[in-house]
Order: sequence, then C-alpha cells, then structure tokens
Amino acid sequence: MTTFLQNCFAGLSLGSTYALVALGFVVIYKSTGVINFAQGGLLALGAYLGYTFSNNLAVAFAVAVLLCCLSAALVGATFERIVLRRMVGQPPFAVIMITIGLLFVLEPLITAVWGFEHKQVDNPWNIRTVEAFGLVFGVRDLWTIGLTAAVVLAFFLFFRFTSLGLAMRVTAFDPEAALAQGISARKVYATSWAIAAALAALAGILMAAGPGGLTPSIGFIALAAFPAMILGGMDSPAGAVLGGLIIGLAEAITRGYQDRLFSWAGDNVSVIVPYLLMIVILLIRPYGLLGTKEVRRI
Amino acid sequence: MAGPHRNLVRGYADELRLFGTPLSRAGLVALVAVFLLLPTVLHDDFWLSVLIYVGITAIGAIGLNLLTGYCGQISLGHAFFIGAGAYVAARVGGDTGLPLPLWLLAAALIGAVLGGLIGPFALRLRGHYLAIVTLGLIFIGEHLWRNLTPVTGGNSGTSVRAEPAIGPLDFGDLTLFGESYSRNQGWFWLVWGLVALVALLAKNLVRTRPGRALQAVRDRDQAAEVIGVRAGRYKIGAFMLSSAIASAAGALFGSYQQFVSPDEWNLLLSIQYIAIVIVGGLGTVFGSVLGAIFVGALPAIIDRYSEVIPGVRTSVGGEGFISVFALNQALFGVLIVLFLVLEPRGLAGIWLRTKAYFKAWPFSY
Amino acid sequence: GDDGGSGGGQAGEPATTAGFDGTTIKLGVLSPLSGPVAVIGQPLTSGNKVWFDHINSQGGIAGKYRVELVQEDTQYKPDVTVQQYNKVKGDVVAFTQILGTAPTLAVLPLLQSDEMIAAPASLDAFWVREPNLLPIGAPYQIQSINAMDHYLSEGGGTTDSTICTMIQDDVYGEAGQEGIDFAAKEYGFEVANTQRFKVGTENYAGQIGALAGAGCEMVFLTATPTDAGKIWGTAAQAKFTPKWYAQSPSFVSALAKSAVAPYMRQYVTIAAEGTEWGDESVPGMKDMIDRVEQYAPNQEPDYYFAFGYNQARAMTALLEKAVELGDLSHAGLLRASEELGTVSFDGLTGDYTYGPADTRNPPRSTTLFSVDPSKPFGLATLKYDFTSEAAKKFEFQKADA
Amino acid sequence: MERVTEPPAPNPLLEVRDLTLRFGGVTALDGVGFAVRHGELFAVIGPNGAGKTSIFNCLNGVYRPQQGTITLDGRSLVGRAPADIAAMGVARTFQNLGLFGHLTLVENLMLGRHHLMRTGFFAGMFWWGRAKREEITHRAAVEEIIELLELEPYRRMPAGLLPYGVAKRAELGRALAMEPRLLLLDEPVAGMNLEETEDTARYLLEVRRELGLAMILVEHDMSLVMDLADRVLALDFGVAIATGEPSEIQHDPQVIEAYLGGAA
Amino acid sequence: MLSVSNLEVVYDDVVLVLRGVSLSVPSGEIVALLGANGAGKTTLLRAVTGLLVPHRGKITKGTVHLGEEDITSADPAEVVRKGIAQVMEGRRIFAEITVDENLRAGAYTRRSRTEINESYARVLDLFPVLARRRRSVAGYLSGGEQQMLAIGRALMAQPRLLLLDEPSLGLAPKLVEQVRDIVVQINQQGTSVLLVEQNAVMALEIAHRGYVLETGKVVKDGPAAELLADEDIREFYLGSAGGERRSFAEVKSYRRKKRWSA
Ligand SMILES: Nc1ncnc2c1ncn2[C@@H]1O[C@H](COP(=O)(O)OP(=O)(O)OP(=O)(O)O)[C@@H](O)[C@H]1O
Ligand SMILES: Nc1ncnc2c1ncn2[C@@H]1O[C@H](COP(=O)(O)OP(=O)(O)OP(=O)(O)O)[C@@H](O)[C@H]1O
Ligand SMILES: [Mg+2]
Ligand SMILES: [Mg+2]
Repeated sequence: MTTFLQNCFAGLSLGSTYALVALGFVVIYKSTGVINFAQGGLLALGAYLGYTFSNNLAVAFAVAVLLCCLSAALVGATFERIVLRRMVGQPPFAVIMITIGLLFVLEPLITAVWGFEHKQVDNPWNIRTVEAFGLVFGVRDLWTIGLTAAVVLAFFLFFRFTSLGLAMRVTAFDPEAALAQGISARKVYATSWAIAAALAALAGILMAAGPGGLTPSIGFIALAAFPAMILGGMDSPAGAVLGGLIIGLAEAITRGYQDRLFSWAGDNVSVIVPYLLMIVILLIRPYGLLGTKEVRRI
Repeated sequence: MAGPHRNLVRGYADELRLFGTPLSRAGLVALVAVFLLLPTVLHDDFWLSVLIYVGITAIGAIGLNLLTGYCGQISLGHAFFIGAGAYVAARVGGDTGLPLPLWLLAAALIGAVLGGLIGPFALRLRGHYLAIVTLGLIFIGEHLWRNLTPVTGGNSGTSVRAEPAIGPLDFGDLTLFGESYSRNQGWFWLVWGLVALVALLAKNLVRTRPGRALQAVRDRDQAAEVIGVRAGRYKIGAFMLSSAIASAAGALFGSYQQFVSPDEWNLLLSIQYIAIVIVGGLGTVFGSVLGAIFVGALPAIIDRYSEVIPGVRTSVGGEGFISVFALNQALFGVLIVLFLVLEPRGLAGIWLRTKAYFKAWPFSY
Repeated sequence: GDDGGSGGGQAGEPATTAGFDGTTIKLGVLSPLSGPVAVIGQPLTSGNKVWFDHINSQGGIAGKYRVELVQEDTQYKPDVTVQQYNKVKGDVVAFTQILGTAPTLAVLPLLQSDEMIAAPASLDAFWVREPNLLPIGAPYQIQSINAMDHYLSEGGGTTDSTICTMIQDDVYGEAGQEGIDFAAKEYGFEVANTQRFKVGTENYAGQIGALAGAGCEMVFLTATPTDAGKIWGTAAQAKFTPKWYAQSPSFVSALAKSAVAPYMRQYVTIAAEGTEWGDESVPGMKDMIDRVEQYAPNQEPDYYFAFGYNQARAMTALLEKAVELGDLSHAGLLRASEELGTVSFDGLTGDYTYGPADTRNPPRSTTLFSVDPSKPFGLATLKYDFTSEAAKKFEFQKADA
Repeated sequence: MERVTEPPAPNPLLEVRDLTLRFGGVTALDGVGFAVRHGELFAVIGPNGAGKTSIFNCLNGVYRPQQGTITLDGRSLVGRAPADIAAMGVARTFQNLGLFGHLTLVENLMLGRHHLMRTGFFAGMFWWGRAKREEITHRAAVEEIIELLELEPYRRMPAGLLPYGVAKRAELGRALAMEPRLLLLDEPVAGMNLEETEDTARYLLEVRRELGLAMILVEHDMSLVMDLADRVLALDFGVAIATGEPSEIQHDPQVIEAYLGGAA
Repeated sequence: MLSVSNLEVVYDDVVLVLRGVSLSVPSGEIVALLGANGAGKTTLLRAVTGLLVPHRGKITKGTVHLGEEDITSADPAEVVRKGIAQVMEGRRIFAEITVDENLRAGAYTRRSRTEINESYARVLDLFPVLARRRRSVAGYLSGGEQQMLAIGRALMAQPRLLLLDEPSLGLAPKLVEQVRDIVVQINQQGTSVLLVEQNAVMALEIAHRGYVLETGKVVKDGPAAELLADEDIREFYLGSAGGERRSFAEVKSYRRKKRWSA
C-alpha cells in the first residue's frame, strides 16, 4: 500500500509537470488551432534562463522563477510580433511548420549560449524531503504540485474574468470572422504565446531544479505531454490538467508494477502506456475527455 | 479566371494529357537528360549520397502527401512505416536473397497491411486528434522494434543485406555497355527512376476518380458521402497506399544504408516528412519532390557554405560565438519560417505564382 | 613519457594520397556537433583536437606531417553520417572519430568497401573484431565484469547478495547487462531484478521503488548523467541505499557539485579506466592536463574529452606506423593496423594490443572511483587499474554476428 | 397546429411516412409524410428551422430518423449509407454550399459522376486503358452540363473562389452530373438576383423536360416556388401543416400565419 | 460617413476585381449596392473593413475614408473599433460555440456590461428563435437561424456604420420583412447602412441611394427612387419591365445579355 501511495505521489508530481506543458499546448491550440511543436524548445529556453538568473545573477530562486517566466513570455510575444502576425488567416499547416522551424532555431541557439555541459541549478529544494503518514515527499515535488495548482487556478480566474478565452476560441475557429468582430488576432496570438511560453518556462525550471540537472535535451518532456493534452481534449485547459494528472499517474503506477504485472509486454511498458491510454480513451471519446466536439453539418 | 487557352486543345484526351504543352514536354526532356547524365558528371559521392537519400525521402513524402495533402489525414506516424519497410527489406530481401522488385513489393504489401490496421482510427478521429494518435504509433513502434529482436535485431539494430539487383542488373555494382559504375551512381539511377515512377503513379491517381475522391473527402467528407463517395473506404485506402509507399521507401533506405537501428524511426523523422510536404506544398505531387530536395539538400548546402559567415566557429574548440554546426540547424529553421511566411502554400505555391505571372504576361493583371 | 612515436620512416617518404598532400595529413571526425548528443560529441572532438594540436606543435606525425581534422556534424543520425562520410572520405586518410553505435554500424560496410580505417567513439565490444575499426579502451562489458568482481571480493558482497541492475534501454545498456550476465555465470550469482528505463525519463520513483522492494543490496547502473542524477536523487529521497556501481558514462563532474553528491559519495562507485583527472602521479594524465591548459583552457574536466584524447593517440600510433611502412593510403593504413602492436596510453586507459582483428586484445582493466567533490572531475581513485580473472576470459564477437 | 397527411398516391417515386427526427430536446421533424411522383416538381416550404433541410438529410442518409419510413421506388432508404443512397439515384444541392473548395469546377462536376465510374486505386495509378477511356467519356458528359449551365468561364477555377451565385449553379451542375432520379434542391436561388433566378428556373425546367427528373425544391423565394412547383408541402416546427397545389397553399391561413406574413 | 474613391482591388496579384469604384454612404443614410454574382460587391466590403488580406487581396489604388479618417488597408480589428460592423457573406457564425457566446463575441469591442446586456436583450427580442436556442451550439442551427444570428451578432457591436452582405439570404419571407424593418429601425436610430442585396425590391424600397456594380465598376447610381423607376433596373433586378411580373415558368430559353458597360 505504501508503495502504491508513494507511486501515486510520484505520478502526481510528474503529472503536474505534464499538466503545465499540456496547458501550454492547449492555450496555443485554442487560439490558433495548431499544435505548437516548439513548446519543448520554449521549455528548455525557460529552464536555461532560470539557470542564468539563479546561478549567474544569483537572485533568490523565487525571483529567478518569476523572471524566467516573464522573460520567456517576452520571447513568446516577440515571436508573434516578428513572425506569427503575418500568418493571420493563412492555412494552419503553414503555422504548424513555422512552430517546427522555431524549434529548429531555438535548440542550437540555446546550446550556442549555454553550451552543452550538464548544469545544476541553485535552488532551495534539491532532494530535501518531508515525511508524513509513513510516506516520503520530495520538497521539489510538493512545490511542483503546489505551483501547478496555483497556476491553474490563476489561469482559470483570468479566463473567467476576461473575454480573452472566447476571443481565442473564435480566432482559432475562423480568424477572419473574428477580425470582423473587432477581435485583434495579433493580440490574441501574442497573449497566448506569452502565456504558453511562461508555462513552459515554469515547467522547465521546476524540472531543472531536480537532481537530473539541466541539459539541452530537457525539452523532450514535451513529447510525453502530447498524450496528456489529447486525452483531456485539445481545446480544454481543464482537460489538459486532468490529462496531465491521469497520464502521470498511469505512467508512475505502471512503472512501479512493471515487474509484477507487465513484464509479458516487454520492458519499459510505462513508456507507451500514456499512448495506449490515450488511444483507448479517444476511441471512446473522440474529442478527449473534455474537448469540444467539432461541428459537422451540411 | 482561366484565360483563353494558348494551346489549342482538340479533345478531352489532349486536355487530359500530363505533358500537354510544348513547354512542359521540353521540361520533361530536360529532366530526363539530367537524370541520365547527372551521375556521370557528378562523381562526388557526397552529393550523390545526399541525392539518393533525398530521392528515397521524396518517395516517402509522396506517400505522405497522398494521405495528408490529398486526403487531409494528418499523420505523425510516417516514420513507423518507413521503419517497418526497412525491416522487411532486412528480413525478406536480406535473409532470403530475393531480387529487388520482390522485396520492394513485400515491403509495400506489409506497409499496406499495417496502414490498413491504422486506417480505421481515421474513421473515428479527426484532425489533430488523429495526428497525435499516429504519433503514438512511433512510440509503440519503437517499443516493438526494441523488443522484437529476431526481426529487428533489438537495440543493436540489424544489417540490411537486401541487394538492389534484378537478375543480372545490379544497381549496387552496375555495368552497362562495358562501362562500370560506382554503387552511388547505380543507386542514383535506381532511386530517381523510382521517384519518377512513383510520382507518375501518384499524379495519375490524383487526377482520376480515386484521387478526386480523396480530395473531396479532405475538403468536406460529409458532402462527399452524399454525392456517392465512400469516405471511410477512401480514408483507409489513403492510409494503406501512403504506408505502402512509405514502407517501400523504408526498404530502399535500409538497403542503401545497409544497417538500421530502432533509434532512427523517431518523431524527428516523421516531423521531417511533415516538413517536406508542407514546405513542398500540400496536395501537389511535384511539391513533395521539391520539398524533399529543399529539406534534404538545403542543410548540405548550408553545411558547405556557412563557413564563410564571419563570427562562426568552424570547429570544436575554435573561435567564434556559434559553431557552424549549430548555425546550420538554426539557419535551416529560419529559412523554413521565412519561406512559409512569404509563401504559405509552399514551394509549389511559388511555382504556381510564377506560372500565373508568366501566363498573364505582359499584362500585370 | 612521450608519445610512443618511433621516428621517421625507413621505407622512404610516403606517397601523396587521398588526405595526404605530402605535408599535411587530414583526418575525418564524424560526430554529433549539434543536437542533443552534441553533449558528447563536442568534448570528444575537443579531445581529438587537443591531442593533435599537441602533435602538431611537435612538428606533426613522425615529426614532420601536420595533422588537420575535418569535422563533420552527423546529428547522431545514421543517414547523415553516411552522407558526411561520403563527403569527406576522399579527403582524409582515416577517421579519427565516428561517434555512436548506429552511425558507426551504418558506415561500416562503406569502410569495408573503401578499405578505410576509423576509430569508433564508444566502448562497444563489437568493434574489437572489425579490421576497419580502431577501438580503444576496455569495452563496457569489461567494466561491468570488473565492477562485479570488486563488489564480490572487496565491496562486501557475496554471491548470495541481492544483486540488481538498472540499465538504459539501448545498445549501451545491453553491453553493461551482457557483462553482468557473463559475471553472473562466472561467479555463480543471480541478478535478482533488472530495471530498464528509457533515456530522458522524468520520474524514477517506480523503478527505485521496485529495486527497493526487491531488496537490492547492490545495483549496477548504466546510464547517462541526466538520468543518473535523477535516479540517485530519487534513491536518496526514498532512502534507498544499496551499493551502486555505475558505468563510466553515467558520471559527469556537475553531479559531484549537485545536491545528490553526499549520497553518491557514500554509496556510488564509478567503473571507468585510467586515473582521476589531474592525478600528477600518472604521466599521461599530467601531460594531458598541461595540454588542456595550453590548447583548450576552457575545457571542463570531462570523461568524453579524455576518451577523444586517447582515441587520437591510437590514431597517431597508427599513422606513425603507416609512415614507417611508407604508405598513407587507405589500404596502407589498413595494413599498418595489422602490424600495429601494443599501444600504450600512459595510464590514461589500458594498453591495447592491436594487430589482425581476430587476434586483437583490448585492455581488460578497470579503475574504480568514488565520488569526491573536492577532486577536479569529482572522482577519486578507489582501486587503480585492475583486471579480474573473469574479465580475461571474456570473448569478443563481431558486430551483427 | 393541424397536422396533414396526404392520401397515398399510386406508385410514387418517393414515399415518406411518419418521419420523426429529434436532436436532444429539439424535434426537427414530427411525423412528416408525403409522396413525390415520377417527374414531379415537389416543393417544401416553411419558416426557418421548420425542418426542411432535415428532411433532405434524412433522405440522404446523413441523419437517421428515430421513426418513420422512406422508400424510393419501393426500396427503403432508412439505415442506408449516404453513398448507397447516392448510387440509387438521389442527388442533392446544399444550402450552405457543399462544393469541394480546392478542386476546380470541372473536378467538382466529375465527382458528381463518381458513382457512375469504376476506376479504382490501381487502375487510376496506371492510367490503364479503361481508366483513361472512362475519364474521357465522363469528361465529355460533364462538359454538356457546363454548357447547359453556362459555366464555361469558370471551368478551371477552384470552387472555393467562385462567387456565391456561380457556386450555387455549380452545385446544381454537380447534382445533375450524378444522373439522378430524384433531385433535392436546397435553396438553389438564395443569393441570386432576379436575372440569375430566371436562369436557374430555366435550367430546372429544361432538365425536367429533357430528363423527366423528379425534384424536391426547398426555397424561400415564393414566386419561384409558386411558378414552378406541381405540389407544395408546408412545414412548421417539423409538422406538415398544409399540402396541395401552389394556389391552395398560397391562401392557406396557417401557411400565411406561420410563414408568408404580409408577403402573401 | 463612408467614402470610397477610385478603388482598385487585386486578388492573388493577378485578378483585378474592382476597377476604380467610388461610392459614398452619407451619415444616417441607407445605401443599397446591387450587382450580379461576381460583380465585386463582397470584395468592396472586404476592402472597406480591411479583410482582403486573408484572401490574398490588395488595394492597389484609391482610398477608403471613414469621416475624415483614412482607413485604407487599416487593421480590421481597428476598423471595427472605429464603429463599422458587418454581416459577412456566408454567415460565418462561430459554429462551435453557443448562440449566446456568438452574440457576446459580437460585442467584443464594447466595454460597458450593462449596455451589452441591453443590446443582447434587444437582439433576442428581435429574433425570438435565437432566444429559444440560446444555449444551442450555433453550428446546429438551421441556415436561416444562422443568418439571424449573423445579423444579431453584428447588431451587438452597436456600430455607427453597418455593412450588410445579403442579410436576407435564406430567410423566410416573413423574416425578410422583419429584417427590412430592423434595418430601417436601426437606421432611424442613427446608424448608417451599406446594404448589399440580391432582393433589389427590398433594398431599394428602404434605401436612400443605390449603386449598381458590374464587373468591378459602378455603372449606375442615384437616389433609390430614381433607380426603382429605371427601365434597365426594372428589367434586370425587379423583373417587371413590361409592367406585370412574368412567371418563372415562362422564361424564354434565351436572355438579353445586355450590360451597361464592358
Ligand atoms: N480570394 C479570391 N481570389 C481570387 N479571386 C477572387 C477571390 N475572391 C473573389 N474573387 C473573384 O472576384 C470576383 C468578385 O467576387 P465577389 O465575391 O466580390 O463578388 P460578389 O459581387 O460579392 O458576388 P456574389 O453576389 O455572388 O456574392 C469574382 O470573379 C471572384 O471570382
Ligand atoms: N445536427 C443537428 N443538431 C441539433 N439540432 C439540429 C441539427 N440539425 C438541425 N437541427 C435543428 O433542427 C431544426 C430544423 O433544422 P433545418 O435545418 O431542417 O431547418 P430548415 O427548415 O432547413 O430551415 P432554414 O430555412 O432556415 O434552412 C432547427 O431548429 C435546427 O436547429
Ligand atoms: Mg435549411
Ligand atoms: Mg458576395
């Protein structure tokens, strides 16, 4: 039982990270109707910015986290300013490709600035733990879960009290008609890219503060977050959070029971469990758990 | 609006000809000449091998374009089928020593079967949801490749000894009219010959009944149903065809490279294919080939010439801010972005625009 | 001690040939210099370069032929590697580095048909029996066999201890596992539990939980540093404290500065070769440190750097031999490699006995290190350069046999 | 609301009985029944949201009614796939334009002939004798329609760029290309000016004269309906409220109240 | 209010669609814009609102002024904020959100919640059907219901100038009358209207002025009453050249291909 609970806790922590990344995906999908392949690149960028603030400029870690999110948001908005605003009303495929292009640009730039060496981010959590109820809780994991919860809450409040959520949705659905309502596609894109980048940066710095440290391949986590986003429904922020947690838990639990339950399916089944789970759920609900059904009518 | 026909068309047969105008016929002749002569002029194994890989990629990209560009089903799982084809080549072509057409066909067949298994998902899922499910294919595939050791060699990979030979005609060691040619020369002819063949087949397909049906399904699948197109069948058909072509490309890839390992069939490869069809232009056969050349050869060209850019470090441990290798990648990304900002319809779009411009010439509109 | 060079060629000047214009010898480097694996490719190449910078400062190979490196980026992709190989094969005498198991296997048939020699940059056991390859160092299998030997003889373990492995799910991981399995047969113990993981896994609580649940007293780890850091961090948090033995690439100096360091210090042993970074008592190391200071002052202590440096030394020995035989052509180098006897690396890695591929004898010695943040590379020698009986018995096979 | 049901006609082409269609809480059709004779031009009118398009969708197999029967020449249509129904000879134009935007006008019309052609993937790829012959004959058939509807200038224009009115005509062309027995027209003259409406009327009459095709016309342009239709069915809230000759319907108080308003 | 002068528009760099169109909508008036399919009416509206860009269209000559202000090629969102709202061709409602949300999206540029709620109540009052289907996903509405929604959405912006591209399209006769009354009513409340309509009778009855567009040129314009009396207009747009309307069943198999120009 303890092992099970311990695995669940690990899953929650992992799931929170997925949730942050998936939320970033969702924000961009919601406003542009495309999958942002550069999310992993933004995550790596955020993590390295956080490293610079925390280690090189030696500001307090909390400040470093804040600064890295802000500066990543700035990068996201700048990208809109330079590139995306020219793509209003263009086919989504072209925009998808542009995000891939951005990924190709970000990766080498990051290594050009920060090099390839393995880095450790100065942070107050490290591998400290607290114990309660017979379980061990990593302090960083607790913070990851807590911060994710806070961000998600702030996120929903923000959307509750602004018309931006609606604006995003209609812009993605029909940018031209949205423009005709006076919704500035540029503003919508800029905001959503800034938010997505900030979320990625937060996820990045939280990961980099772990014992694995920081290398340029930190952005790979974004791939693992795809199923989280899909499973929850691509245009649903709540779905992203739910999907992230489900995937995180499923992955952690399968891993914990690989030997006992899954060895027949080969090694490392946990790696494909998110995808299998996603496929099963999609077959039952083709638009994910909370996604909007596409309207098809003639 | 369509202008008056410059070239008189006498009947529908004329109108339906692929190379109907004198200009396009001249272009065809030029292409054939380049195809025949290039390897004899260009001995450089680097460029030949780049072009061979480009050609193989072009074949795979045509397959993806049929699925994504023509039928509107986004797939991030193309790498899976490419990989499957490579392993078929290894086992069917290599272990049994069958001739080229047979192992190529076997790869296509198995690809079609695998595609047929995935196809039904397309009936239930739409757009990006389908894309991500096919992405799952990559990861599930990787799991299989690593665990099906007898077929794939497991983590260590497997060598592929499928010979590019049809009876006495061995493209790996070509002797024609007493002249012998290098492996790369032979492969160039083989691969680009196949590119031409596949492109021709694809072009024929898209301009006849099944191809129109695919596009109708892409544009509006419900309306297509109502006018008598069985959308589901065409979706599955597109999946089968596209993965058959992908597997054939994979078989060629394996046979040329002689060794393959499970690390190769990853998301990046799929993304590269997506990049090719988008950059080339969705829904154009010719665009896939252009796209493959662009995405395959551009890095090679940048690689050749970025050394002249100041401030660039040309070797590890040298001076400069950014290494030439990192710069290559970044430049490649920048070019893709720039290019799609300027022409969202891809290379084929530029081509069309140029053509439209010259058609209207000398009037500006 | 210096570089094992034997001086000028008795057979007269070698003729100019591909990659050799009479004064300069060009060597290819096929390495991932961008992308995720550049983390390894960069220091490795830097190691190649520092050695040859040094050689050039001495006048070059045989005192007169300068060496120039032609570096090409493979992005760690086999297809790109093949292209790059084709790009430079006509301009180089040999390849002093090809990085990655898959890329190396992809160019292997080409090496064979071109009679080209290349030095693969990994410790795979496949390489030993390939005439076209010029490997160095004791393969991973040897590292793990020796590590097991140490655990059983001095590390407090017995054949009844609960011995487990945690390996990366790829070729590198399999090599380690193969060594352990070999040792298990030799020493008569059983591997109680094996956890495989995918590179880049974010959370290791499951695996650590399983290992702890299995009651592992010793865990042998093959990983790369990011994963190793997370694994040990998770273990530390879970208060899981077996004896860890880890393969050389699992470690990087940054780990010794991380929060996990105290845990590693207590429980982790690294199986590698040569000596600790900056150990003045080993002549090869002293020279290397001097040269790093001179040619690459920004180079951090790095395992891969040392590997690249040694690789270049092996290549140098081969070139010297070829010059001696008066033939720097591809075929000439291949012949020279058969006549190349034992090459010494001055204690940086074990001496390698080359010669015809099926008689080659790679070093079978390993040095064990403990983690010590006060050391430059974060490692302190625990047991220097020893060879177990079992390691001597290990047979090497060809790739894809 | 008074519900009307027609006495069964002898040997009708299409017979619909007791058609009921619900979407969650909305009842789009509520026990609708009518019959269309061979060669008849049958009109369906009714306020917005009355269920006219829904009838078409049921006939086409796009929606499956909860209740009721539809028979074409004695064969039931309920439960068949849309493509099967198309092959049985039911063609349709769409209220919201159902053209394939990226295909040219000619290709759109050729798609209308899809069910009359046989070329499959392989034959198409190899452009074998039959595939080629088939393309040519059907291309010729399509050209006749282009001429009839005077679409010549737009042949090679992507359908997505056609002006609204032309697109409507192109849709009619595509439906005709299907060589149907029953043609369903959903607001064929919406967005057309008088002249264009006249043209469309002329096309419809010509088609009817030459092919003896039965048609169901849904249209809000009352003058067109009254001039052309043989019989009219009026719907309101999914219920058939009147049926009969145009002149009767025009003066039916329920129809005036629900639909025509002052325009009657 | 709105004046367009000498406007030239090109699609795709090659297709010249408007060839020097001038037109003005005086403050407080309704102006009708008539023309055959493909004449360029929609294009003209796009040029005014800046929505040419997504169609690869460009203004190559001429200007558009709103009052004194030059809004040629301005940002579309900006144009809306200056008080121009439109009913787009093809309805373009947001199919995936509810009727309610569609209407709220129409009021995006407005700030005052109470005012928005007022407009909202008014629109639902005008179109009771919409009130009934308030929570339905807009894409499932019938064609005519969607058209009402499109009109309602434009009204939510409370514009100074309203551009209507075929508002009566697909509406039942009773509703056409109602829409006509609405247009008149909001015009009386001070909104200027540019009305593109195929239903020429309806348009000219309520308009102050009318323009006729043929292949990208204005071929006729004048006070609505004058146009209503014009022979050609009656022939082509009103169908009552010879006094009585002729039946559609009797149209001859030829037509007069007469055009004003070209
Ligand atoms: N995106 C486009 N690219 C190229 N040509 C276009 C484009 N949009 C419209 N056209 C062309 O411009 C011309 C005018 O079209 P427009 O839509 O403005 O006509 P309209 O007067 O609104 O017609 P309708 O009454 O049918 O709506 C047409 O010939 C049309 O084919
Ligand atoms: N797929 C659907 N889901 C939910 N409701 C639907 C669906 N299709 C139609 N409806 C509803 O059914 C009713 C009838 O719609 P239908 O499209 O048949 O009307 P119509 O008579 O064609 O009207 P119009 O003249 O406006 O086109 C409408 O209230 C509509 O909202
Ligand atoms: Mg309708
Ligand atoms: Mg229009």
